[in-house]
Amino acid sequence: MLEETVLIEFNRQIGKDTWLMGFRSADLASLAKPGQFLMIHLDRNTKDPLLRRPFSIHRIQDRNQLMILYKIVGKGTLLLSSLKEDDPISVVGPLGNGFTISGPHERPLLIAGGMGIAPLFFIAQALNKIQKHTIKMFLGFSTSQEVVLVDQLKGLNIDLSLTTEDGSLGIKGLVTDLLDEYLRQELNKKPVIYACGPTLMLKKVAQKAITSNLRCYVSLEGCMACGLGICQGCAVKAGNSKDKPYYYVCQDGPVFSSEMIDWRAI
Amino acid sequence: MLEETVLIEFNRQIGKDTWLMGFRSADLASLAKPGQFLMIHLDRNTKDPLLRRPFSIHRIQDRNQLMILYKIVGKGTLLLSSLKEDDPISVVGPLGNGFTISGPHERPLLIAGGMGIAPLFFIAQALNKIQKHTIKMFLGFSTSQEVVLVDQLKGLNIDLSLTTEDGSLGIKGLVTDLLDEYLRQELNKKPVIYACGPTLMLKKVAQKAITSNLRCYVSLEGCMACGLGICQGCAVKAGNSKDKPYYYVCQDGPVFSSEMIDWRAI
Amino acid sequence: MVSQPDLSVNIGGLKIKNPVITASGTFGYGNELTPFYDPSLLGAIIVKGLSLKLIPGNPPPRIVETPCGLLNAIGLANIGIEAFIEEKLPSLFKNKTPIITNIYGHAIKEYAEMAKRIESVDRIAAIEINISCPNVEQGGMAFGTDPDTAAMVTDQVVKNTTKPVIVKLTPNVTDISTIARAVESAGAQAISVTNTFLGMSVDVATRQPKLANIIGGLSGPAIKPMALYLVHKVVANVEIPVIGLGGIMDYQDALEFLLVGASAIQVGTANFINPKAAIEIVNDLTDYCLREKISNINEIIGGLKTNGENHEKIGDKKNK
Amino acid sequence: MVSQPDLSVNIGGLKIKNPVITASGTFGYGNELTPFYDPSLLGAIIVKGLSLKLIPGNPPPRIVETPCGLLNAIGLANIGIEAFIEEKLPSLFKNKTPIITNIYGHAIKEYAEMAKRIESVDRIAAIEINISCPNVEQGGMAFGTDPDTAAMVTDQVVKNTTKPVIVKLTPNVTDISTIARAVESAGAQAISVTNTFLGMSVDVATRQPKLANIIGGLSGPAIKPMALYLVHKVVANVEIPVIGLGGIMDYQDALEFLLVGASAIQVGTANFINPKAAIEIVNDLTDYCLREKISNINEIIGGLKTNGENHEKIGDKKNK
Ligand SMILES: Cc1cc2nc3c(=O)[nH]c(=O)nc-3n(C[C@H](O)[C@H](O)[C@H](O)COP(=O)(O)OP(=O)(O)OC[C@H]3O[C@@H](n4cnc5c(N)ncnc54)[C@H](O)[C@@H]3O)c2cc1C
Ligand SMILES: Cc1cc2nc3c(=O)[nH]c(=O)nc-3n(C[C@H](O)[C@H](O)[C@H](O)COP(=O)(O)OP(=O)(O)OC[C@H]3O[C@@H](n4cnc5c(N)ncnc54)[C@H](O)[C@@H]3O)c2cc1C
Ligand SMILES: Cc1cc2nc3c(=O)[nH]c(=O)nc-3n(C[C@H](O)[C@H](O)[C@H](O)COP(=O)(O)O)c2cc1C
Ligand SMILES: Cc1cc2nc3c(=O)[nH]c(=O)nc-3n(C[C@H](O)[C@H](O)[C@H](O)COP(=O)(O)O)c2cc1C
Ligand code: FES
Ligand code: FES
Repeated sequence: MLEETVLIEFNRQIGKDTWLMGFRSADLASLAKPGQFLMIHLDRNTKDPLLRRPFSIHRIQDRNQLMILYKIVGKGTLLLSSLKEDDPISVVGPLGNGFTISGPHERPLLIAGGMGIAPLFFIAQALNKIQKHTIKMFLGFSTSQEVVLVDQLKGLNIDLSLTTEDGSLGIKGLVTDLLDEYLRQELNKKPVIYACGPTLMLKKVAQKAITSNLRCYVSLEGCMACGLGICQGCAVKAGNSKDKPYYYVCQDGPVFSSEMIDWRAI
Repeated sequence: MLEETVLIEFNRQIGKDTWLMGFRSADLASLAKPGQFLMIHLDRNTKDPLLRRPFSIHRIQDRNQLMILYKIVGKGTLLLSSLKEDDPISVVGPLGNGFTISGPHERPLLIAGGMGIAPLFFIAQALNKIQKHTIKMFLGFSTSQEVVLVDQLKGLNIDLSLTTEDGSLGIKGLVTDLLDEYLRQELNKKPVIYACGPTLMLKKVAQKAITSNLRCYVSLEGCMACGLGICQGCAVKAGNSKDKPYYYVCQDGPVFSSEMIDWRAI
Repeated sequence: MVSQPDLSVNIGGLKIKNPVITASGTFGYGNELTPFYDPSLLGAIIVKGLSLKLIPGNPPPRIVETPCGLLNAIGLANIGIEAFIEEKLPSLFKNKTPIITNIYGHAIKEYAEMAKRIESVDRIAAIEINISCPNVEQGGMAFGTDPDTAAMVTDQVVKNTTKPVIVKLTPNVTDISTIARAVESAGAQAISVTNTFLGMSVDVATRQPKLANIIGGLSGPAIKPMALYLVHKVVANVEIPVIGLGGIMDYQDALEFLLVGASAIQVGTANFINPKAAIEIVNDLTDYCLREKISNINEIIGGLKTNGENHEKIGDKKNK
Repeated sequence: MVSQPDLSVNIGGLKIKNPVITASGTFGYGNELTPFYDPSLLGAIIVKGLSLKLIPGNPPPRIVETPCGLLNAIGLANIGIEAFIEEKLPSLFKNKTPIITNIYGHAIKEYAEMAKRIESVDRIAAIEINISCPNVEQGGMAFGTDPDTAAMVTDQVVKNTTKPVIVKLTPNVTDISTIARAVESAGAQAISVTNTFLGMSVDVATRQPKLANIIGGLSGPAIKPMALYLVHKVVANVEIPVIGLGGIMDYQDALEFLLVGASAIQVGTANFINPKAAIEIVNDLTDYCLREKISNINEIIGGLKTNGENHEKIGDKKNK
């Protein structure tokens, strides 16, 4: 865990409101595990936006280049998108626990909704190196203009099924529809699920995994002030623990095994 | 008086912490008089800095290009300097009264300290067109690195004396030293003084003008929230008026005849 | 064709065509911003706070910017009520858009006297009482910090006018509900929440306060969460309409105040930053209603969705 | 060679090597930020507010950003005083840098009981009392809003410990001087000003409050001018040292508080934005003193230059 001011190497739009940013830091890259995240401060001469913003580590390249994939949803991300090559940003990380990577004989099933693809790309990279079975992935967006990274994912030797809500590309529907279908037919394959995306999507996936008795890791989001375990802002209701009523997404997560969370509270 | 979002045409450093910015607006240019100012909002996706910042109209060119000359002194001006060609800024203006231009037979004496040159350049342009006598100017900076615009001023056919406080260029000392010297020798020429610069410099100039019985116009600064006469923030103590205890720099000024101000209150 | 939404609201008997009002002290004497738009398009205009006689105001510096805020110590500078009525009022727009005068005094009888004077002026539609100023008869604490004093000021104004009386509360109190209920009982037809928060700022280089007056009032986006909380609290504690203000910069901010129950809103500091702020809020609220298929703005007022349970923490009297 | 400036200050008997302290609730249990720097380089550490028993805290969302501010409703979540002493304290840095516990209760006897427990723990150097929380025995108004209640809490803690007692005031009161004088009389050795300001925020899209708890406490740069004013006011009204906090992001902000008379400062929200904020303030204050040829930081404390006259408006008791 460290704080470093890095210079932006590139920052470009790759889809509707979707941007890819890269910067170099050998230290951060050597520490980073799939599923971990960074807290980024725009370090401009302004206190508005005030807080750092959390972003998953999307990809690591050449052992020292880190990338984040982000969507413009508010003022912080809008400001981020206005930054140019060589602009400095302060990065704190890597933060959080990261994914527990399954053994070489398991059958990983990756489920990503929208920007949920950001951390899943990194885990796909990692799984790709060790996995015997093909990695299956369900990737959903709301519309074709938002679809990104399909070619790169195929390059990772992934068996990819794409959905869009409006049917403008791939299968019409939600990624969770694909999951239902898949489990109806191939539940016996006992896939290990890795999921990231909107909270309600994760809830569906997790509840499905619990009832189907499958191992399932979800990467949650939460409102974060610090990312460091000091503000207790990022609470999420614990599903199983008696003396730990809340988990903190930044410290105990962002990756949780599905049964750890009290999904009714979400 | 209007509000317009203009695109920056250029924004470049021309001296130590000193920048020149240009943008086009036929409407603003057609209304602008020397001595008037603009309230500029950086219109980014931030509320910090919150308020507009006032800048004198420095120059008008081609009937539709306006320039401001500014110094980086805090976060607003720092942010301003980070803007690039084609970035939008919102401009309100032209504001304030502007200088009363002397008749063709008067002898104008322009006195500028530091960024005080910003509005005086515009008045020099205007005087140059109508004046019979040479325009005299005393221009002071603290050090040679800050000196800007000397060539352009000479191009306007101005008899220019330059001072720096550290003597690194021109005469060592303050512009007010030059004024003392000049008035000792040429008081009989009855120059009409136009001055802009740090408040204490203006105080010296104004008091000198008053005791020497010379017409003198000073362009004052003041802390401004609106620039429009609605906040009453930019008060300056009136020197002569009974029922008007304060003038408002944005409305009654920024240019004042020296006897209008209560200089003891400054 | 879609019909225009009805934005009109009723502020204690004063019906205004839309809920956007200018805040006192941030809109001059009413026509300074006419180069930018026609102020009669707004719901109402509240002009600069007026006192019985001209007040010169504080020495400069009177304002300083703070993070997302503006600290001011204008010192209630104004030309006096008589000069306003004689010199400014006649030149203001002539249509029916209400003009509201904001008044303050240093003693209760000054408030009463001003109310009497205003009563005879047809063009003034309502009176907003500023009770955030020091009560010189009682040690200088602001009128608005004590429920009894606040009620007495209100009572004296109400007794001397037939026009709607709006009391503008100060946020610098332990329990704003008590003050709100006191002025309601004293006859106020509406309440404005909030005036500025006390603050100061120091210039580290000179080691001097940045304001000549040392202390000032904080306004702008920085105070919005606090203002919103106070509005929510007052709404839950009185029956009369509440006008919300504090840091409103755009229509989304305005909607936050309407949702917590403000019947109208005032635009203050925003006028300085964007001279068209108030009229843009009117237009954007209209567009919002069209987009969201809201035919009457009253559908939004108080429309905050809470799970009831927590709502109780704020107020006990009213249940929406 | 220039000698290092003396940054040490005395907080009601607690001598600390520099005036930079971490604010409760913004520094975890004390060692979370060790990856970034050695916390024992700070003047003192105030840990997360502790209660007698574990408190789960509020449901999420617990935080929301506002203009230049942070609104939180953590709900005082903590592991309880016993777990802190048993599990967290032993692993904290071992040198002499004071560790201060911030405590709160829902009834006066809970405060007393915690003071007793802490008295037996050598490693804890002082107690900061949070009186901004609701007094369930008295209708839920915060202990800190009434001078008598504030004094009673203080008295009970002081009676049960020999360690210095710091009382942390709430800003949500009409007259903070009264509360400050009350806790001073009750035996407090120092006063911290200020805790957070009440606020709320609404999500216009969902029409719901952004915090599950509806109401939260505002911190960060937005509150700095108000916090500074309150510190200035309290300093003028008590003899005991005042610790200033509220929106301090860098050493210049810290200097503003020292100049108005704070004997030390706390760094809160800034820790979230820049994990090195507190240590950078220590280093930058050192550099500042060297640059300005200040050999002892006490030369700055209370060094605000005013023209006297206006100064009186704030306090009457003390003259610097
Ligand atoms: C561990 C973690 C990893 C993340 N990784 C990525 C990533 O790789 N790529 C990416 O695009 N985004 C990611 N996010 C979400 C990202 O942090 C938010 O989109 C961003 O902070 C929004 O900032 P803003 O200023 O643009 O929006 P704001 O103006 O702050 O908010 C705009 C809208 O977004 C919502 N929002 C803000 N923050 C969050 C949040 N943390 N979670 C959910 N909704 C939020 C707000 O409620 C509001 O509706 C991650 C979040 C977390 C907690
Ligand atoms: C009518 C008028 C015309 C002006 N014309 C020009 C111009 O042509 N070129 C130029 O460079 N500057 C000009 N100024 C000054 C300019 O407005 C300020 O330098 C600018 O607002 C500072 O903004 P900032 O955010 O960078 O500094 P801040 O962070 O706001 O302040 C930095 C420092 O500058 C001081 N300061 C801020 N505003 C003012 C002010 N209005 N007057 C004096 N000191 C101030 C502050 O006290 C502080 O010490 C003019 C000011 C006025 C009132
Ligand atoms: C420069 C200035 C002058 C003000 N003058 C008055 C006044 O005369 N009377 C009054 O009741 N409020 C006055 N106020 C307070 C505003 O009307 C408003 O209550 C406050 O600024 C909060 O709203 P805002 O954040 O939208 O500005 C003034 C505020 C400012 C910034
Ligand atoms: C997330 C968070 C948690 C806090 N928890 C406590 C607490 O447990 N006890 C306490 O006395 N103050 C608590 N505070 C208040 C801070 O200690 C401090 O008084 C306040 O944030 C103002 O300072 P700042 O603006 O520097 O943050 C908390 C503040 C925040 C933001
Ligand atoms: S974000 Fe602060 S504890 Fe998790
Ligand atoms: S700056 Fe607002 S009145 Fe002059």
